[in-house]
Amino acid sequence: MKLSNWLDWQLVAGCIVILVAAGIGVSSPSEYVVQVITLGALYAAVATAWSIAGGMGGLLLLGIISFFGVGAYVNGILFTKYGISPWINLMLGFLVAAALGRLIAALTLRFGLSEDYFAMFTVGISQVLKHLLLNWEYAGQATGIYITIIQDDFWMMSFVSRKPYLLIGLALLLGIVVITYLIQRSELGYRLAAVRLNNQAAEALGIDSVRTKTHAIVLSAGLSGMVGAFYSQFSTFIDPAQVFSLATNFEMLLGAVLGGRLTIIGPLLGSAALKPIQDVMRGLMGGGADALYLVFYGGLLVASCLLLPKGIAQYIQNWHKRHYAKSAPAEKQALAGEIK
Amino acid sequence: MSTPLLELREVTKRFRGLVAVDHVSFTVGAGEIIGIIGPNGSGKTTTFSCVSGFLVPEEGDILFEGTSIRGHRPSDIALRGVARTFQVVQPFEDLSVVENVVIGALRGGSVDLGEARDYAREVTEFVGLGPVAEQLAGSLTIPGRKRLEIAKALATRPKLLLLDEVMAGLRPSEVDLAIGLVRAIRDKGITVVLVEHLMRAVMALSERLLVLDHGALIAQGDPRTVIADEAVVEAYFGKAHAHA
Amino acid sequence: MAKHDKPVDFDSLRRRVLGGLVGAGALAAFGFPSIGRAQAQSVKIGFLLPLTGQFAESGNSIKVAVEMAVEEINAAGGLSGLGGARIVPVFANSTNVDEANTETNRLIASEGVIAIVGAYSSGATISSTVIAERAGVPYLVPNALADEITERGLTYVFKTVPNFSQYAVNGAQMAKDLSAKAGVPLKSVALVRENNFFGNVVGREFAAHLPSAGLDLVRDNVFPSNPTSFEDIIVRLKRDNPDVVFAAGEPSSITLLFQQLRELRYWPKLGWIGVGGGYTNPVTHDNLGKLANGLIVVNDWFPQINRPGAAEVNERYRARANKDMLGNANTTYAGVYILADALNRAGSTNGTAIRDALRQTDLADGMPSFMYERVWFDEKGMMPGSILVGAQVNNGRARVVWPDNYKVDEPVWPVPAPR
Amino acid sequence: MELDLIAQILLLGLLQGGVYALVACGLTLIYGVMKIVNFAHAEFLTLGMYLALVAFEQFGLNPYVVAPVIFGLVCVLGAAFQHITIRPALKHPQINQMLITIGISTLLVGLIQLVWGPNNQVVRLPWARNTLDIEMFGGEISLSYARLIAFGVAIAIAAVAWWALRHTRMGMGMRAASQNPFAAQLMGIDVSRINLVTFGVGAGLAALAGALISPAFFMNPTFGKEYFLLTAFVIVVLGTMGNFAGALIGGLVIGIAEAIGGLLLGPAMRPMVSLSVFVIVLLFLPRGIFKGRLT
Repeated sequence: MKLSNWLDWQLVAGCIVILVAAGIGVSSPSEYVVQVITLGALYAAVATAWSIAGGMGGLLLLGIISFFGVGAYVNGILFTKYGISPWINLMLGFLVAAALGRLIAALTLRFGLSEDYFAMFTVGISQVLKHLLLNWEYAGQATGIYITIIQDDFWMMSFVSRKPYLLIGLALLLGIVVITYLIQRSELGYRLAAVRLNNQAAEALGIDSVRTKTHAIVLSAGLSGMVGAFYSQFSTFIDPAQVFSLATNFEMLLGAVLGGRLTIIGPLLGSAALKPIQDVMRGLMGGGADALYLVFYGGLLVASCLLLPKGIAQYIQNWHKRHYAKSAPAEKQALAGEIK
Repeated sequence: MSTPLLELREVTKRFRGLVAVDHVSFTVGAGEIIGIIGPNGSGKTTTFSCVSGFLVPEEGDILFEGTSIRGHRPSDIALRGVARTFQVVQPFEDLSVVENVVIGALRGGSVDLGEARDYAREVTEFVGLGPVAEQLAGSLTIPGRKRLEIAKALATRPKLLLLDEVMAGLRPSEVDLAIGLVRAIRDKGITVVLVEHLMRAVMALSERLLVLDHGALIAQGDPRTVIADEAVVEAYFGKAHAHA
Repeated sequence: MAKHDKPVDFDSLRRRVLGGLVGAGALAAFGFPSIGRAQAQSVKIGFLLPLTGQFAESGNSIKVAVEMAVEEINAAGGLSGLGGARIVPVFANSTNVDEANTETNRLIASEGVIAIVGAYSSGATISSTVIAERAGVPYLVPNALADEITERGLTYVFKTVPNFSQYAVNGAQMAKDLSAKAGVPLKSVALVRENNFFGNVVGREFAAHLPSAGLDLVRDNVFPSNPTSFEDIIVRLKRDNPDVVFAAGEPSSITLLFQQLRELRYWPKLGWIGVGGGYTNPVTHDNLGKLANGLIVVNDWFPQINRPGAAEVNERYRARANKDMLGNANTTYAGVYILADALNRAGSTNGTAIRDALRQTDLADGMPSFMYERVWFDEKGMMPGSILVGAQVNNGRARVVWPDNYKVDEPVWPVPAPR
Repeated sequence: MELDLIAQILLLGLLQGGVYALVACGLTLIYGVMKIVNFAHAEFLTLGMYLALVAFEQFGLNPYVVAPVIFGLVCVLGAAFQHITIRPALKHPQINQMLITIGISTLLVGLIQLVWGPNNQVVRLPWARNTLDIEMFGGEISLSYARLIAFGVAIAIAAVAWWALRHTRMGMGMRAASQNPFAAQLMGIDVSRINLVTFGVGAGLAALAGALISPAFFMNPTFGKEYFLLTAFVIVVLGTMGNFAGALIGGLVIGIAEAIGGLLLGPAMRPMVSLSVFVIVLLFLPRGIFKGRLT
C-alpha cells in the first residue's frame, strides 16, 4: 500500500471521507444532517457502482436507475409480503438487478448497437419498467409500497433512529469503493481499460470485448440494485415514479461525471458534494421562491460540466502524478541499447 | 510433411464488388519466416485481417494447426496462438508501456495478474523497451510504438506472429535493430509472417516470399528467384519496365 | 378577448424573486440553522407543500391560503394561549418522498417548528408522518387522503380530510338522490380515472361500494398519467353507454379530456361527476370555460355553500389568489385555525401537550365552521363525520347542489351535453 | 365495433402522430448534425407554448399568426445556449454534453415557473376547438382544427426541411457536418457556424410545435418534459436518428400504434405501446427504418 500509487492514495482518501461523514452523522443531534448524509452516501454508492461500466468500461450506460428501482422493489415486495429480512434482500436485489444487467448486455452488445442507441436503450428500459410496475396490481401499482417500522429489530433492518441506516449506507458505499479499487488492480481492471481505450486492439490481444463489457454492466447493475434494496428500507415508501425517476437517474450520473468517472474517489467526491448542496439549496430557496432553486441548480449543472469536464478527481490525479511519480529516464538513449 | 501451422485455401474477400483477396492459397510451416510483398492495395493487410478474424472471407477456408478458424472471434483466434500487429499502431495511450504489454500477457484473463506482470516485464526488456517501461505509451515515438506493438503481441505467447509493416518509418539503424529483433523472435520458436515494403528487410529475413497483386497470389518461392520473376516486376513497376 | 385579462403580473414576479432572494439572504446571513427575527415571541409551524413540479399549482394556491390564515390570526393578537406569540409559517417543498423526508427533518431539526401541516401527496405524507411521530411533533394532514396515514397507530398524526371510501359512498348516494328527484332511472355507472395514487384508490373504493348502492360498474377506464389523448376511453364509453360517469384526474388531463369529449360528441345519459382535487380545482373550471357547464364535482367544500362565513372567506381568498378557494386551499386554511385552537388550549410549545390538546379538539363554532359542522378527532386521529358535498359548475363557478341542507342552487339533472 | 368509431380512432391517431412528428423534427435535426441527444428539447417546446400565450393574451395575436415569430425568437435563444454552453463542451466526453442539456432543461423549467408561475393555463382560442365533421362509414368523424393544423404544419416542415437539406448551401453543410465533421471542416465548411444554426433551428422547431399545439393542450412549466420528451425520443430512434422523413413517419407510426394499443390493450397501456416499440426498434432495427441513412 504505497501512497505514491495513485490507486492506494484514492482508497485511503475515500475511507477518510466516509469515516468523517460517519463521525459527523453519528455525533450530530439533528436527524436532518443524518438524512442528508445518508442520501448523499446512497447517491455516491450508485455513482461509484455506475463508474465500473460507465467509467472504467467506457460504456454510455445512461439509464442506471432501472437497476436501482428493481432492487428497491425486490426489497419492497419481499419484505412487506413475505417478511424476508432486508439483509437477504440486499443480496437478492443484487442478483435480480445483475440478471437484468446480463439480459440488457446480451441484447445490446450482441447487435453492436452504436453508443447513442445503447444510451437511449438503457433510458428506455427504465421507463418501460416504470410503466410495467404502474400497472402491476401485486406490486401496489401507483399506490406504491410502504414499509412500517414500529420498533428496533436488527434482523429486519428496522430502526427507529436514522443513525443505523446512516452507518449501513456508508458501509455499502465503502464496500463499493473497495470493490472498484480491487477491480482496478485486478485483471478485469486491465481488460476494461483495454476495451475502453481501443476495442479493436483489445480483441487482437485475446480479450473478448463483449464478455468484458458484460462483466462491467452486470457488476454496475448488481451493486446499484443492492443500493436500491437498502434505499427502500431507508425511505419506507416507494412508488414507480419515485424509484424509476429520470431526474434521480441524472443526478446520480452527474455526481460520477463531475467527480471524475475514471477514478475511484471521483464519483464519491462528486455525489458527496452535489447531493447535500442540492438539499440545502432547496431548503434555503425552495420554500421561499419555489422555482428560484431550479434556476440556480440548473445553472450549477451547466457550469460544473463546462468547468470540470474530466471531473475534480482527474485534476487531483494530475497533481498527484506531478507530486509523487518519479521522473522517467529520457527515452532516446534507451533505444540505443542492443538486443539481449 | 506434418500438417502446416497455417493454411489458406482459396480465401476470397469482397467489399461490395471490389475483390480485395482473390482465391489466395498458401501454407506456413512452423518455425519459418515468410515474407509477403505487393504494391499498395494488393490485399496484404486484408489477408492479415481475415486470418486474425477481424474480417470473414466470403469463400475459402483458413486452417490453423489443421482446424478451421474462419468466422471465429478475433479474441478466440488470438488465444489459439495467432497474434498480429496493426499497420497503424494501436497503443493504449493512457496506460504505461509495461501495462500495455500486461494486457497481452493476460491472455484474455486466463493468466493470473502477477504472472502476467512478470512475463510482461520480461517481454518489454526483450524488445528493448525496458528503460521506458513506466512511461505512458502515448509519449513514445514511432519506433518505440512499433516495438510496443510487437511486445504486446508477443506477450500473448503466440505460435504465429503476423507483423504488418513494423519497419515502416524507421531509420536504417532502427531497421537493423528490428531485423535482429524478428530473428530473435523466430529463434524463440515463433513462426513469423512479415508484410513489408522495405525490400532490404524482407530479403534479409524471409525464407520464402509470397507476392500479392490485386488480391491474387502471383508468385511464391525462394526470395531471389521471386523478385526476378517478370510478373512481379511488372506488378511493381508497370509494363514498360518489364521489357527494358 | 379573453374572459378576464391576466397580464404577466410583474409585481408578483418581482415579489416572488425578491422574496426568494431576501428569504435566502436572511437565512444565509444568519447562517444555518436560522434564528427567529427579534420580535414578540414567535412560534414556527412547518408547511410541507409541492411548490415545484407537477402539483406546483395546487401547492402554491394552498400556500396563499396558509399565508392568509396566519396573517389573520397574527393580526387578531396571535396565539392567546402562548402569550400572543406570532405564528411564523415555514414552507418546505415536498415534490417527492425523499424531499419530503429531508425537509421534514430540516423543519424539525433546524427550523425548530412546533407542528407540521402537510404534505399534499399521500406517499410523501405516509413517510414524513413517521419522522414527525418519532420526533414527537404533531402533524396535521388537511390534504392527503390515504387511509394508511391514520391506520398505523401513530399518535401525533391528525387528518381532517375524509377517507377515500366516502367519495364512493357520498358520490353514489348523490347520484341516486338527484336521479330519484328528477324521476330518471339510474343503473349503470362507468369510471374514468388516472393511473396514479388517487386514481387507484378511487377505483378500488367505487368497485367496493357501488354494488351495495345498487349500481353496477360497467367498466373501470384507467388512463395513464400525462395522457396525450382519450379517444379509446371515449369510444368505450360510447359503446358501454353508462347512465353516469364518475371521474378522477389532474387538472392537466381533465382539460384535454373535456375537449375530446366535445370533439367526439359524447356525454353520458345523466351526467359527469368528478371527484377530488383535479375536478374541483378552479383553474380547471376556468380553463374548460363553457365545456365545464353542468359538470358535477364532489369534494369537502365549495365557496357557494349554505354555511356561515363561507362566502366571506372565499372573497378574501379571491382578493389574494384571483381564483376560488378550492383544491385543498380551504381544508388547509381551516387546518391552520384548528391547529391554532389546539395551541391555545395546550398553552405550551411541547409536542405532546399540543397532541393531547388536538385530541380533545371539539369545535362547533369559530372560523373552521365555514366548512365543518363539528371538528373533533377519533382515537386514530381521523375526523369522523366530515361528509362530502356535490356542486354544479356554471360559467367557471361551482355552486353546491347536494345535500339539501347545504345546497344554494337546484341541480340541473340530467345534465345536457355542454356546447 | 362500428367502422366509423374505428376510423375516428385511427384518424385521431394519425393527427396525434402529426403532433408527435412536429415535436420530433427539431430533436432529430440536432442529433443528426451534432450527435447530441438534447434533453432540453421539451423545455423549448414549453417555452413556445408560453410565448404563444403571451402573444394571445397581451397582444391578441392568435398562435398560428405569431408562430413564425416565436420560431425566430427561440432560434436565437437556442443558438445563444449552443454558443455559450454546448460549443465549448464539444471536445469533452459525450456524456458531458448530454448532462449540459439536462442542466439547461432544469434551468428553463425554473425560469418558466419564475416568470409565468406554476398554474395550468391554455390559449382559449374557441374556433381552434371546433371540429371539422366528415361523413364516413355511416357515422360522423370529427377532427379538431388545432390538431389538423398541427398535422399540416408537421408535413410542411418535413417537406421544407427535406428540400432545404438538399438544395441550400446551409443544408448541404449540415449533411456534410453530420457525416464527417472533420472532413467537412477540411473542405472549408465552418462547422461551428453549422452547429450554431442547427441547434438554433432545432430549438426553434420545438417552440414552433409548442405554439401550434398551445390551443389543443394546456401548459404548465413541466408540460413538455412529462408529455412529449420520451415519445419524441422514441420517434427519433424509430425514424433513424437525424432523418427528417424518419421523424415524420416515426411520429405517424407511433400515433397510430398508440391509438390501436389503447383500443386493444386499454388506455392505461398506451405509454407501454410506444416504449415497447422503442425497445424493439433499438434491438432489431438498430439504426431505425432508414438504416442510418440521413435524409
